[in-house]
Amino acid sequence: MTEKLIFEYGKPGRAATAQYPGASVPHGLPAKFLRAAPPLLPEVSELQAVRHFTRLSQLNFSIDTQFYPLGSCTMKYNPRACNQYAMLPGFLGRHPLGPETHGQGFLACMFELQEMLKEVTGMQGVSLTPMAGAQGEFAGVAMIRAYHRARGDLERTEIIVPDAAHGTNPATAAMCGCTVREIPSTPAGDVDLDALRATVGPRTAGIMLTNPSTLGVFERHIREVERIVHDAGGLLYYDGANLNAILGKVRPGDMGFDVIHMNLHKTFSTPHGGGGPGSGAVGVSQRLLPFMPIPLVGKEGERYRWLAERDVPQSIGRLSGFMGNAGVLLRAYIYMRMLGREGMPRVAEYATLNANYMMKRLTDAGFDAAYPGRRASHEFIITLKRQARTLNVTAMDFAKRLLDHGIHAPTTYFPLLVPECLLIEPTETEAKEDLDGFIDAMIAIQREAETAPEQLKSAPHTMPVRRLDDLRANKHLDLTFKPAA
Amino acid sequence: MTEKLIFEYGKPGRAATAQYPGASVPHGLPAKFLRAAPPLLPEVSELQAVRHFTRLSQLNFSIDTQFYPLGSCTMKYNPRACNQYAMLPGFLGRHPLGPETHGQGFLACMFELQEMLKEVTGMQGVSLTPMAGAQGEFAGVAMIRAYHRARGDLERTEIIVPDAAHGTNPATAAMCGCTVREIPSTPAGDVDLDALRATVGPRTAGIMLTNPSTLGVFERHIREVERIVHDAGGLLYYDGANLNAILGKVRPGDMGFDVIHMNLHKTFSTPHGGGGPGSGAVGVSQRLLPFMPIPLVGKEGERYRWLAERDVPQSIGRLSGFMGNAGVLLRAYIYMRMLGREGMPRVAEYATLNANYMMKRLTDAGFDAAYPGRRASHEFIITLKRQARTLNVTAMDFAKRLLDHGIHAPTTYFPLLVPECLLIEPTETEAKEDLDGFIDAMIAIQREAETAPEQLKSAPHTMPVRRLDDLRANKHLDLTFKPAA
Amino acid sequence: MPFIPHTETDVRTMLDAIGARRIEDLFDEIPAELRARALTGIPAALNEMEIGRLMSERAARDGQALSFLGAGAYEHHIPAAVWAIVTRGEIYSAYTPYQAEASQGTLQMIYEYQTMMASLTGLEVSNASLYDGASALAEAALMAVRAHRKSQSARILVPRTVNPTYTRVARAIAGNQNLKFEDLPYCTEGGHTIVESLRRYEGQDITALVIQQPNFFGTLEDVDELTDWAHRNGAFVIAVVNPAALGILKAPGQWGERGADIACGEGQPLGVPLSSGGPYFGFMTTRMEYVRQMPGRIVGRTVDLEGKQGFTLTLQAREQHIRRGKATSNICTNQGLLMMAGTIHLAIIGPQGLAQVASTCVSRTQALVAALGAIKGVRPLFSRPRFHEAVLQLDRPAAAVLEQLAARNILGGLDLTEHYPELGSAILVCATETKTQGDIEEYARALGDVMKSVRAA
Amino acid sequence: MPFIPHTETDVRTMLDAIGARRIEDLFDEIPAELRARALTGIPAALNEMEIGRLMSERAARDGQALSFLGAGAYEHHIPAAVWAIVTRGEIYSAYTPYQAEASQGTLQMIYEYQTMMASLTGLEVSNASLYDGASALAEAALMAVRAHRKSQSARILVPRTVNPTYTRVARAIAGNQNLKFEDLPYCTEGGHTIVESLRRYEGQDITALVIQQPNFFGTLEDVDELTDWAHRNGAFVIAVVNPAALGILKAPGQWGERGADIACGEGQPLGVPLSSGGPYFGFMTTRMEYVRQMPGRIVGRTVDLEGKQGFTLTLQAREQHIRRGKATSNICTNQGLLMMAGTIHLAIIGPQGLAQVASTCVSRTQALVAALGAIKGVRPLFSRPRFHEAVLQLDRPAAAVLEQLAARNILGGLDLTEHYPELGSAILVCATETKTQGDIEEYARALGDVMKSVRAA
Ligand SMILES: Cc1ncc(COP(=O)(O)O)c(C=O)c1O
Ligand SMILES: Cc1ncc(COP(=O)(O)O)c(C=O)c1O
Repeated sequence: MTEKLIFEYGKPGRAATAQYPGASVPHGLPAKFLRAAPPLLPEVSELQAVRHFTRLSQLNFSIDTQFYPLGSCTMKYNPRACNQYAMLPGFLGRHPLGPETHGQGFLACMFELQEMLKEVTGMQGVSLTPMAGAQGEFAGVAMIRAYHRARGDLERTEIIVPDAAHGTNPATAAMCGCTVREIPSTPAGDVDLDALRATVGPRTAGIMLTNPSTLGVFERHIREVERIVHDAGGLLYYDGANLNAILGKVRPGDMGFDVIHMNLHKTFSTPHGGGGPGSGAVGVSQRLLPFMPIPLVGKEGERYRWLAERDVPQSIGRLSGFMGNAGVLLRAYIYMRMLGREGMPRVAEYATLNANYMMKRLTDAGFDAAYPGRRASHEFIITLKRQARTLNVTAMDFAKRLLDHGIHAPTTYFPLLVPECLLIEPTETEAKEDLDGFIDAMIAIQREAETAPEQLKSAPHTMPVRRLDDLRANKHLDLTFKPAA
Repeated sequence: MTEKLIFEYGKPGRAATAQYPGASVPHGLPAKFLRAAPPLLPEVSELQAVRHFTRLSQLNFSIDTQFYPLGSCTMKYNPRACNQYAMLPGFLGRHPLGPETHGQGFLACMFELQEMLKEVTGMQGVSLTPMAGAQGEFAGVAMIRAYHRARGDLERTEIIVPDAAHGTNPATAAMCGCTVREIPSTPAGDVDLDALRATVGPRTAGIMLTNPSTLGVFERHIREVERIVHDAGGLLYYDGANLNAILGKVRPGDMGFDVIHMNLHKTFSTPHGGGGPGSGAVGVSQRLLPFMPIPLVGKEGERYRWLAERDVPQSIGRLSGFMGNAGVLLRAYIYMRMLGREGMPRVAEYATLNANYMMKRLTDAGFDAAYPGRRASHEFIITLKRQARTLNVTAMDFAKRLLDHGIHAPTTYFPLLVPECLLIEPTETEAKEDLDGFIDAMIAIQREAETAPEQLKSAPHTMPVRRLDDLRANKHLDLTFKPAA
Repeated sequence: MPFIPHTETDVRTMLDAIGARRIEDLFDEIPAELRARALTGIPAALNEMEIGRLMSERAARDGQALSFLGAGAYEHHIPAAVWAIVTRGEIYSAYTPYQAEASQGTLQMIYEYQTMMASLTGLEVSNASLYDGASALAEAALMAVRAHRKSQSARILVPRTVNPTYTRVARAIAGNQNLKFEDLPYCTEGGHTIVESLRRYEGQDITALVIQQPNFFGTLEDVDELTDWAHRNGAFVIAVVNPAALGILKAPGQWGERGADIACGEGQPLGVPLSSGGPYFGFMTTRMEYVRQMPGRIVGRTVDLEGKQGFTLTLQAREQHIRRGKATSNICTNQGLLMMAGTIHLAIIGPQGLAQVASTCVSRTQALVAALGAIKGVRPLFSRPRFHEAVLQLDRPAAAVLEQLAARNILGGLDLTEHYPELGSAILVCATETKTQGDIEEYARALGDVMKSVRAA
Repeated sequence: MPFIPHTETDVRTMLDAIGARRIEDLFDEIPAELRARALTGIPAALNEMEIGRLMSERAARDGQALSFLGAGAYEHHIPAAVWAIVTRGEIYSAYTPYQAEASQGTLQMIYEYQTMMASLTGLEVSNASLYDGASALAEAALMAVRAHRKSQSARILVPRTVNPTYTRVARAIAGNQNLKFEDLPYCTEGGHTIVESLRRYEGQDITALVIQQPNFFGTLEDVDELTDWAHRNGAFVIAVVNPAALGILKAPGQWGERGADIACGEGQPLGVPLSSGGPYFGFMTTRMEYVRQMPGRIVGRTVDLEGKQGFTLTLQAREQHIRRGKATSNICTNQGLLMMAGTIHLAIIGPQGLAQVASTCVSRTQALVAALGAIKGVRPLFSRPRFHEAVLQLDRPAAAVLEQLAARNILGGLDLTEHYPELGSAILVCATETKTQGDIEEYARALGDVMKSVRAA
């Protein structure tokens, strides 16, 4: 089960000519503007292309084919309806600069999506334009900076980030020209309040928090955190990657956050597409309203219209060529309408039920929870530190061996502060049988680790390739195909 | 790589409720009309259903994933455009009994399809209603009978069928209440003219011929056959399953046939869908025009309209609830428009080139062609009689072993008159490399047959299941799942 | 060259291997005088972009009207997942699963389908589809003649409440084997078939009685009484049923004391779009004792040589490729893709969902009849309980009324004048779960207007 | 419960295992006073049928106008196979390929993509996509600042012929790290950037010069001269290119004597529908020597422990999940699905096809300019050769003209007044291969009418 490179199917002169626009027309452009040699693109028939990419697709694990409990990624079922209706010809064909008269249907969806996201987060305004979580974070931190700047508070350039934070948090702070101040977590998984108190000050722009955190637990002292940061003059940023855990149960706005991004590709189930696209819509409290990234969608009477530079003069500006990932937003809109008000809290409830069930069953089976005294949120961490020490098998070995059981591995080695960790997020759309299947697989692998550890260390055994040499990939960079001359 | 039955994923009370039409409404129907117990349908989540059927699909070979040289079946590339445009909401949503005013776009396609099929076959009229080749055959023989009957020639109830004919030919004749008279082929693969002369007579309704025949050769004496049958008062039926071989090269109408069916799912590349649907549109000569199955599409000025009972009073009638497999016809229409007049003969040319190339290379490699002195049409036969005798391996063993090479087996054991045969049809959409891959596989298998025949006899080895026990399937009928009580 | 992968070098190499000079030489066995001229009647090729635009324009031209048409093809919601899956290449572009080991996906789906259809109809075995509902009735009649060894007459009684197109198709197909389809009248009061009308056939050799439930008028037949009459009088019962209705209606296998012998019908309501009439799929189920008389493909569960479960085509000795002139039918290519769409549809909608769809159809139709029946000049016919269709008598010409409705983009129903002239000006209307209260009101409003503007005949 | 598979028994069993009484108990660590009330602002759930109808109505309402809009998003034909494949579950519903062995499909596609983009732009390495063209320019500027170790200024020269939205986005993103984007004027005669305008920067520390080809006006820049100027003056060259245009236009890697250092742009013209502006994908390529400064994911070819070829994410030390605050960018989720659509698009269309698309765009636009330029009051601006866009000056207010065209369902172009007030009333028009001669004539006819009916300002 390997597949040649598409270039290896090619032959000079072979082509899918049904795709050609018509008779070749001379364009008459001067030679100095033209390319000297044709690019290295495949020269294949349409059937060869279809066959190649269809076969390639079969080499992937995916939600549609496997249980995929990748912590922090919320790999839940992507309803097919969201795709079908977002891909109606009327939506696909609409030019982004088309007049509002020719976009009322689309704009209505976007306006209502803004409203729904406000309601579900408890924020006062929403901008849909950020194209992924990290860009949402960027928008958020940029707004925090703009806010302080607008008040003449130019010193506030420090962003506080807990050690459990996702890498995008510190990276974003840096991208916004801020300094990162990292604070530790307590052994129970909460923010270390003393450290926080010691860190805040007149340079504090704000804090970025994920709640529940990436440790899979709810930050119990969130009120206290809020008070400390706000009292110090900083603002609170909410990383919404884990919103699935608390949807309809508790709202970031009610917790006192000033700005949040949502990963619509997680909580609102738009597909991950093997890496993207996503959408990192941001929500803000009253004081950040003037700074929201544009465009926004407004409503005047019965007409929807874009709000842009003129309407939001203090905006941090535009983050994309047009309005963000419109097609992703349509999918999220459809999903939210299908959940409805009653469906939102259900998401959190069953995601949490699944996570707590798995955590309990796994710890009963002898695995170590990283935060054993705590409730799991929608995810939880198993640490294999003990197995690494006693059996010399790593979290990576467990992960690779799970693939042989037809299960995608959980997130490994994140968060960084828990050694040999597996961050497990089942999501609410998986059935108890699938959770049980995972638990059985873990038990079987544990037994194997004790009796035949080489099976783990050389896993996977049933994938299209055996374990890959990452070091070599890094050292001998082979990033493009070079045809034999 | 096996997959449970969908029922085994079910649990009472589990359901994909987003698909429910709404709050349950009491229907108030009297109990005597109602079912006592709910049917045995899966009770699964939408994700479980998607995952199950997606995984099942991966267990199949298909054109989109493998070379599929299944003789007589014309497994060529099914252009994705045909599917995409035939599935536009406007086409999918149209009710078959909708008024003509609300179907001019659809009817225009159907009318033009009739016209194109007339041109490409040289016939005088075309009816699109038969839903597969066999139903086209039925329509054809029924028209032949109606023709004789209309002339008061009531004795003509015999249908002559060469021994090479596809099973649907004699089966159709029987279905039309006719008697089948089988005639032999000559060793060179032509119709035995003497036998034909001896068979025709006042009871002859007609002859059913495939040309090129299922032996993979063109019937060289077609003019003579035509004369003999017509002189005897019979009509000529053309089984169009092999039309791909001669598209734009020679037309059945010009050969003197009175009626033909086309397999649009072969020649015009509509997908086979794991068994169907197809379309067996029929074309007729002048004398059969009054008998065509209805409805037809007519054009008056700029408007298209249905022609039905009133317009075609002598019609053999209706063969389907509405107008046949409309969606298949749309796909064939799109394909034909993309080929255009210049593309039609190209189909025959490259299909024939591929077949002759494979036949030559295989015979060079030591395989026996069933008709070695002849040109291959778009397909050809290899007989493994010798291997069966000397090595005790069968055509079926070769077929099963080809699967392990990632190639779908050719048609086996058809036509019936050639022992241990493989009927190989590469089609025009396969590249030389794929043909070479097949040839290499055959050579490898031959070598294996000589050195390690048990590898063949126990093949396949790499499929989701090993060789299946067909006898047991026949003896211990297990045709439905019965849940454990 | 669209869809042809050959380079000039390929062609050269291949011709050299064959020993031919030109591709043309490969056609040298065809008599020269027969060779075709250029196909001038066929337009020049369009590229994909051009055909895409043409088709989009044509599809858009036909619009999407608000439709209350039924009469054998029904607008139902189809889960998006259904067609996303069946159009996957591995399903869409596979052939009939002759090579079982390389077709387990298709085969297992058929086995699952057979299980669902058998249970839905209350019978034991199902085939893997026939062409459509109408031709399935023809096949069922032929099968009854084969299976019913005691009957010699080949007389099939068909109530006039059976879809009249089905009867026409059955005649066109099975008439060639001298089957005789004889009409049975219906009760003009109830819109159903009454057992009394059968009395005159008692003592005669009748091969089978056809019962459609719900019948063409949408009303419910007394299936128990009719079935028992048939069995008492030595006739088979062929049930023609709407599989969506079987979410709530009694399964044919439970009709009367012994149940129907053969059930068949149109699978379209299960996940298949209307698409101008096809492709749909016919289904057929029966008792195990008649399985060898059943037409069409059948899949069985078996084991491989390691004892592992697998699926394969079975009982092929019934089929044309083995039995040729003696096969149970000439069918070869069937409607596999649609049958698989139906399977996925049923799997997703589930038993409760199907029941909900069916009940919603009933109540929507009740609402429709109430709304339209309140209009002056509109009279609902037939007193019996209905499924999701109803006959309305109009005091103006149906054709003119429907035409004016269509001009307002409402497809008001089917004109029954051709098939049932005795009903006067009458139309058959249908409301499935896709029709909202708002739709029904819109129709009622439009019909109210139109009834005023069309002149009485 | 849509999308939730739990039965009541499941819930009971699971709670028992956990030792909780109710699901609610699992939220007991959340301070009670924070708990949310019912989300009354969110409408009640719609089922799939209802949302399907709503969306169909909304999509239909926006119609399908005849569009001559470009300005960064271009209507091209997309082979049907592209989206049939990328919406397959195995591609569509997979995550970033962290588990390489279970993600070879995605990884190999990225490797193929990297190869195609590197060759198309004439550079050595490509990443696996960025968000879009505009943000890709911001990332390219940040990368130039990191990679260009000799320059300290973080000054980036941006001609006004660069898409003004791109410049705005670059400022909004990279401005936070104190990058300075400085405008360069354009030649009002030719519509391009002239080397003379750069003279005043000679001797200064300039980090990079941005060159867009074709530029925002659709005209072609003297890329060789500009590139050589930049390199002579110690500045990097960032090329912003339309990948479809690269079917015929000189690859950035071949610009001038040494070629551009970084190429980036909007991938949308390669197989991505317009869809109101996204999701699209940004691309970026560069020389091998700068690969460690490149943002975004990169895939490398390696071997498995049996020596078999395989693909994996590589150079991850550049990325946020490893390097955190010191990463090359904060990007994590990218635009993978669109990048794969682009890959399949390029594979199907091939080198000749892409060249044909590009040439057809050029000649269609020539025809469009000729047809519109012949209308009284319409004056094509700029004398330089064009790709597929052109600026037209009107003697009436552009907004009113465009509005009246829209009322006739023609989207006539982009009003340039906001971004280029100095051009007076001017619009940017575009014709790709999707526009036929008939379309152009239809536009010309409509514009002719509209120019008569709109009053001069
Ligand atoms: C906790 C957390 N924050 C932020 C992000 C970044 O979101 P995105 O990948 O959409 O940029 C992720 C995504 O993996 C995450 O898990
Ligand atoms: C020669 C020949 N005739 C007739 C048929 C019957 O066509 P269909 O399967 O469409 O009914 C076939 C199909 O396999 C065939 O190969």
